[in-house]
Amino acid sequence: MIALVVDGVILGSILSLGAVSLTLVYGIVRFANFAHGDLMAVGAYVAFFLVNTAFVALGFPDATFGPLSFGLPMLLALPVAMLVTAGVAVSVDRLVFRPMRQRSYAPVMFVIGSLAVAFAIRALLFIIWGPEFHFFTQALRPALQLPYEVRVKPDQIFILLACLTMVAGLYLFLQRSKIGKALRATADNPDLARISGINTEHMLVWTWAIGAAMAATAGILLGIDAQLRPEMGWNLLLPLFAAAILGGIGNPYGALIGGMTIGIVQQVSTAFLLPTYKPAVAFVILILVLLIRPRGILGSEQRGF
Amino acid sequence: MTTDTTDALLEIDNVAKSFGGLQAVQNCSLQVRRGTITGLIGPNGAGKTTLFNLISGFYAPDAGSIVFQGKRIDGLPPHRVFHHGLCRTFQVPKELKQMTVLENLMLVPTGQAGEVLGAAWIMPWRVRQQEREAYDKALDVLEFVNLAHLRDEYAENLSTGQKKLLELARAMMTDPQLIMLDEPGAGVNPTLLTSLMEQIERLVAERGITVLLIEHNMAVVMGLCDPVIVMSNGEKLAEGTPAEIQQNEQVLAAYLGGQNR
Amino acid sequence: MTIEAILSSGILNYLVGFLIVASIYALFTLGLNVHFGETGLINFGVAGFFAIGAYTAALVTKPLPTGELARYTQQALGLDQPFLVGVIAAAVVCGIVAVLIGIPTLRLREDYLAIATIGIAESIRLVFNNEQWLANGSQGLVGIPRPLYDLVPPAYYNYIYLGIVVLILAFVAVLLERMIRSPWGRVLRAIREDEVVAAAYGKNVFGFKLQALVLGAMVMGIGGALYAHNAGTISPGVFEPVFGTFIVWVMLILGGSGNTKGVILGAFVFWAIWAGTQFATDALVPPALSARAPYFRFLLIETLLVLMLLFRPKGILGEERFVSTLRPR
Amino acid sequence: MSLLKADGIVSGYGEIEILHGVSLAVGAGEVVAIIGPNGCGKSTLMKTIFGLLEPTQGTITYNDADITGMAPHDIVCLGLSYVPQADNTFLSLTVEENLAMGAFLRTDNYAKQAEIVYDLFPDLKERRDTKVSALSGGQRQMVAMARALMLEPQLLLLDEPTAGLAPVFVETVFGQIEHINQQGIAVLMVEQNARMALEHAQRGYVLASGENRFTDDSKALLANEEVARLYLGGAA
Repeated sequence: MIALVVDGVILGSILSLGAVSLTLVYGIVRFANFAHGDLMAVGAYVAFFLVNTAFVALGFPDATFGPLSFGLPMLLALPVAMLVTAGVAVSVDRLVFRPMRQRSYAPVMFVIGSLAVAFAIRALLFIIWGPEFHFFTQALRPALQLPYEVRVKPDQIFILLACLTMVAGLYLFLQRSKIGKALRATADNPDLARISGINTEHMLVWTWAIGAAMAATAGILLGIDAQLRPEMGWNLLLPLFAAAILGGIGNPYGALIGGMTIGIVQQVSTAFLLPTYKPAVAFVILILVLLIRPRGILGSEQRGF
Repeated sequence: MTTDTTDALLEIDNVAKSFGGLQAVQNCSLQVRRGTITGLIGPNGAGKTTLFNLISGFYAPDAGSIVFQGKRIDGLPPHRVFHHGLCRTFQVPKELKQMTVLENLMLVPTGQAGEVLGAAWIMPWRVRQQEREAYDKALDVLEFVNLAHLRDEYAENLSTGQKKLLELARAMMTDPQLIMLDEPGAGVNPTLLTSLMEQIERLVAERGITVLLIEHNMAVVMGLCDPVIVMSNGEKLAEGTPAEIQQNEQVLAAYLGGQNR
Repeated sequence: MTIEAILSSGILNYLVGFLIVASIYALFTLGLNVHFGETGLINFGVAGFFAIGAYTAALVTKPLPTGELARYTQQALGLDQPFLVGVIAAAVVCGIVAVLIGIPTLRLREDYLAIATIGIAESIRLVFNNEQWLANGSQGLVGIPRPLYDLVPPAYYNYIYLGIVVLILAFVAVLLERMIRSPWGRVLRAIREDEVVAAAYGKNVFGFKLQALVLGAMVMGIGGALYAHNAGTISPGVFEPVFGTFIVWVMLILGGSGNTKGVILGAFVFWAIWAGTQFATDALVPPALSARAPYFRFLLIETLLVLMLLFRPKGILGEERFVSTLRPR
Repeated sequence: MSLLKADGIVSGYGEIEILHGVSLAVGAGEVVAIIGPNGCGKSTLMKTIFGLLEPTQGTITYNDADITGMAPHDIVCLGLSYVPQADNTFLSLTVEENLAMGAFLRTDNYAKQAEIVYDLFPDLKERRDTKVSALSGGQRQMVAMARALMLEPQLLLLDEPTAGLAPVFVETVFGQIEHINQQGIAVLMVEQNARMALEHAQRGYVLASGENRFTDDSKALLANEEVARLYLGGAA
């Protein structure tokens, strides 16, 4: 059981990273972006292409770091993948969502648009890399034996640390940097932001870029922990939304806790259920949250009818 | 300035509502007597629209009670409040954009058999008959507010002033005990304004409907309303006939600022 | 040529098969139109109701496997009931699921229903995939009986089934059209436009949303049942979101969300485009990539939807100006 | 010489024309009040000056430059700041962060200006790390004004700075406006609290039904009986 909780923390940290970025985007663009999971997949596949194809062709040494399953190529691929994914997200905003904003579409149209984008990204991944699973590496690394029969792979410790670093980095960015504060201000009161001289279109670009870069990292870390599949983003959608809603949608710090909770519950559930039921477990948590604490989660007094 | 509580249609007792630390309405007590056109005036931010939202069920009060025709209605959802016989309009027009003007009105009547799922199949005669009644009534109302020529136009294509009239026209489609009008005159041209005032008077005289209205146009308030209730800082400041209100030092102070303490 | 030769010719057979599937998709589109087109509810889980309808119909009309078959096929029940009982059961079960999903989500903002419907669709697929005892797991069910199968020789059977499907489609379309274009549908449309106004004028917004969700889901269930009897075999893989949900959305937007004739037209037009792209990809995609050819088609329709949303959000036909047809003219 | 000059402004929302040709001028370092009954077009005038509404007729000049129809974002750069009537603070941000947002366009270190602003609002200095949502209405109004001062404007536009405030805060706010003016900043305010506003202003404009009704020295306006009557009964 403790071992499952430990696994859950690892999964939870990846979900947290995904959910934090999902909710960050939500807070500014103000619609649920159903393509967020697929941005994670884009990041993972771009890194896969660099590490397993481009760098190999360039003759990079394939050394790994100590007990980790990857080495320098991965560390180089990470920022490139983040940039590429950010570029994808910003381009999508420019091609799809910005025209919708200019025509002041209702929020539902953005949501439908984001679903189309999600499937389009997935189709591209299928076309380029095919439907089969991919692994960053085939090499097996021995797990570390910890007390209470807990076994942890060195990769997983790296994943946990990387997620915590990213989330902490985002926290510092939002709290300390000028752009970060402006992002929070725009999420809080877009009209006043405009009056203060903040160009809100620029803020949207920043939001998509940062959200996508974080999603890309989460996707790569998931790829390191498990494997790459074109539908990995779609499968993550439910846990991501469940985590974001559990934490209070639009609230990045809540999403962190939400992600951890969903991750741990999903892993612990495998003691009783088939592991393939994990998305369904996230769905059940989501429904329970909506039933029990929808108002607390909405965080506003708006009444439903 | 005494109020006879026995014929009070709407009684608001010590109602309070705050939004994240801002006290929008506090210790607000007032009554609307049956058969009156009661005017609600006060400076911006006095809490008039918040009070409307509290009465019509869009907000639940933090404290206090709202009694309508002897029944408590505070905390009820808006559609239940409406069925108690209380109808409201919106300050910023909320037209149903992709529906025609006519259908914006035909939506309103209560007790439409056709609103039951499948009624169009089970009892088409009754639905058709009610549709005819609603249609005739809607045409009458549109005739009155000068929108009849636009009856088949999508509501989103109306001008802002016309949307404001549509807002009033929708309220006129019902037979409530109390109509609450949120700035019915804002943005309506002067000629129409005069006939609008006449129609409100007729609603009271002929159909026995009580009216509570928020208005900034003092000519409308002073010419139409009796009594006039003045709100300031979320509570009732004064109540009286237009003449009394116009001479009330406190009211003058609240509007002009200064010595209102 | 004899009549027999004409009826059994390849092209005509292809056309009949095409019309059957397009008509079934038209039913999904009609259901989604009640949800989104009329009421503004975002249902991203059409595939879920599709699956529930198909499996319910299969389990209600199939007998329990016996003898040798029972060793390879497991199913929780097999009621061996007539076709129409299966169709009705499919609708009822979908309606019940819609109630269960509507209660927690319909009072909240629109995105929550979207997420929850994706959740139900994915969870349903997982359950049918993993629970061997329920409906034979990932292998799915085969031998779903076909109605009036003994009436004509098997080669002509598709004509009979097309007749059945078109009849049901016409029945549902007429039924829905009259309901939508009555005061009931007017309330739905008012909720779609502004639920605050609907509530202020005494409409129980939650109640109407729930009715719309249930009615649309039942229509989807009927579509699922007809699919199962047409295919004769179903497995969880059929109910993937692209085929189960996404295509239906494209049809809805293409034909004209909010217009009954439009969404049926959308289903047929889209299905024709879809068939056309098959020939196109067969011709254009190099054989080495042929395994990935379907994804070129997916990419194409996804682009089509985005273009529709941006440049023609009202679709081919657009909405009828008047909701109510029962009013005097 | 006037800092801001609006000439014959016709403006409104959509097809509703609210202002039918209003003119006003504000000199450097002046405090000017716009008063008038509710619905006379005071706020519309403010929004038109700040570029949130585009006038159909008339011109607005600032420091002799034509700013008619300019975007708010560009107007801010010219030394003109605006405090809207409602929703004028970032509630989920701290006081300090609100000030930082006011200084968003500054490329230099804004700490010095922040100190100057905090000196004007000592109450806020104590609460600089508090979230605005935890502040009272009066304190929020101070945050809103402080935010607008961060770009060192020459002219501050205040839209109903005392609306919805408890009476005890009203005087404080007017006191603050006086302090701000002492720094050499001109203030143009719209107020329904007419008496207090005129007591704190040098000049006043009285609008009625979207037109200039009276323009005078504030003492003269305060003494004018017709102005008082305008509020109750004579606005049609």
